[in-house]
Amino acid sequence: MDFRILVQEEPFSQQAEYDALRSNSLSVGAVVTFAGTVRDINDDDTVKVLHLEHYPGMTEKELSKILEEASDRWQVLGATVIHRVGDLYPGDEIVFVGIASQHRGDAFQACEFVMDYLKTRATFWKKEKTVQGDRWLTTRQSDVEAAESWESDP
Amino acid sequence: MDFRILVQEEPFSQQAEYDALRSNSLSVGAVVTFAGTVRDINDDDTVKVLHLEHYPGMTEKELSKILEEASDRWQVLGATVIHRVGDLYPGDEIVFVGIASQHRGDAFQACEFVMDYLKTRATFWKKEKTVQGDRWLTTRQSDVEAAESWESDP
Amino acid sequence: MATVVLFASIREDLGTDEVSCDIEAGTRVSALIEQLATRNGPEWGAVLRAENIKIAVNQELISGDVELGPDDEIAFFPPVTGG
Amino acid sequence: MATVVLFASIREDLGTDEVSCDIEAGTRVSALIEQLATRNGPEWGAVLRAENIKIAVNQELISGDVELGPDDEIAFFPPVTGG
Repeated sequence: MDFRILVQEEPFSQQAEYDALRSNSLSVGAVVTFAGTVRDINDDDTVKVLHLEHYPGMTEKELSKILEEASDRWQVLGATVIHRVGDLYPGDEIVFVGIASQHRGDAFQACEFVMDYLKTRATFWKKEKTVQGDRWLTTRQSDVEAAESWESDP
Repeated sequence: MDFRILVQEEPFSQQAEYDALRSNSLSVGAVVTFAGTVRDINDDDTVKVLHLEHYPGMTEKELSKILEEASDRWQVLGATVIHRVGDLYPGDEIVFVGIASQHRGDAFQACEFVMDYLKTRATFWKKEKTVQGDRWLTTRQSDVEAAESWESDP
Repeated sequence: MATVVLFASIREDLGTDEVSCDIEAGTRVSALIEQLATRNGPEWGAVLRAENIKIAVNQELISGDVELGPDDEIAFFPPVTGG
Repeated sequence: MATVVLFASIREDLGTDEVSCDIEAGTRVSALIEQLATRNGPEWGAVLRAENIKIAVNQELISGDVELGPDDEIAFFPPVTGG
């Protein structure tokens, strides 16, 4: 199994990441990717810039733990997480998660699990600069619930 | 909302399809893609070629119904299904499903739903040419169960 | 004229992908199969009456022994295996 | 020397991203916060004792008033909001 974890300012290439996941082995039957982008509206305020910072070192460790847990739970042939930091603008990509597996069920579940855990466990912080002013975002209750929903799963 | 449905012999471009989904609107916050590829091993036989045929006209109608149902159930800003036909080889891509939404939960659910319904409802047939001989594949019980699992959902 | 279209293993078993059929309005699917078996040979009856066969009329999946129109497109095919 | 690192709103509230701290082995987190408040001002106590604050020691999230080592890296940060 191949884990690829990157925290970077640069955009990522969907095609390159997808190709890398697909070429893990000829046993790959399914590749699921998630990409999160900056929306122009958040909680009714118009977003101008989203500033992302993280805890270098700890972030990569947390992401690695999340991928380990995903591959303990599901059949995972390859997993990639790329998270951007710095100043991002509406339409920009923030995060990429890709999972390659033999079967689609495993790929879908593992990919959603990684995103839900990343949201509540990985050490990233967002500051939103809107026309109404700047504010640090806080964890959403819906994200906490999404992450908790995996605890009761077998 | 933008539906894109293609049945074709040619490969697809992950990047082009992803970019198109992402650019549906600045309200897109999540893009989930699924790609299915030909595995080299299926039920313990070594696959040489997978021949795919379909029912032109009916296939597109069924795919369109599936996307309609997905967008009735979830918030969908853009949806793409590309299914290849003809002779495919291990490692080749068979199918692409992409969903753009405001929120990741909707994108994940809708994408998995479309794949599960496609497997049991869209008029495609696969003939596997293996070193052990040729055989038409039949619907997998696990695929039937995956599709049925959505019926009980709210 | 109604058109009967065949796919995948059904097409291979019967050696053709399409036949035309002169049927009256109100002919049922069972009668169409009877007519095809009489005209083309008993293997048509056996193949088209197989338990897991799917039937579509004018590209809509049907179940039961529905009535057909004289210009309908009737498709017979095995369970689908896309994706 | 132990290192105290601060992130996001905590960093902005306290106006620095990192301070060094001379602590003895076995010093508890509560005592470290006390020491920082005494040295740097009472706002350090208020900010670092806020209800929703997260603490990591050597890049592992902790809960409770654990004992620290003299060369530990202690991080204080608000709830995470990645993705």
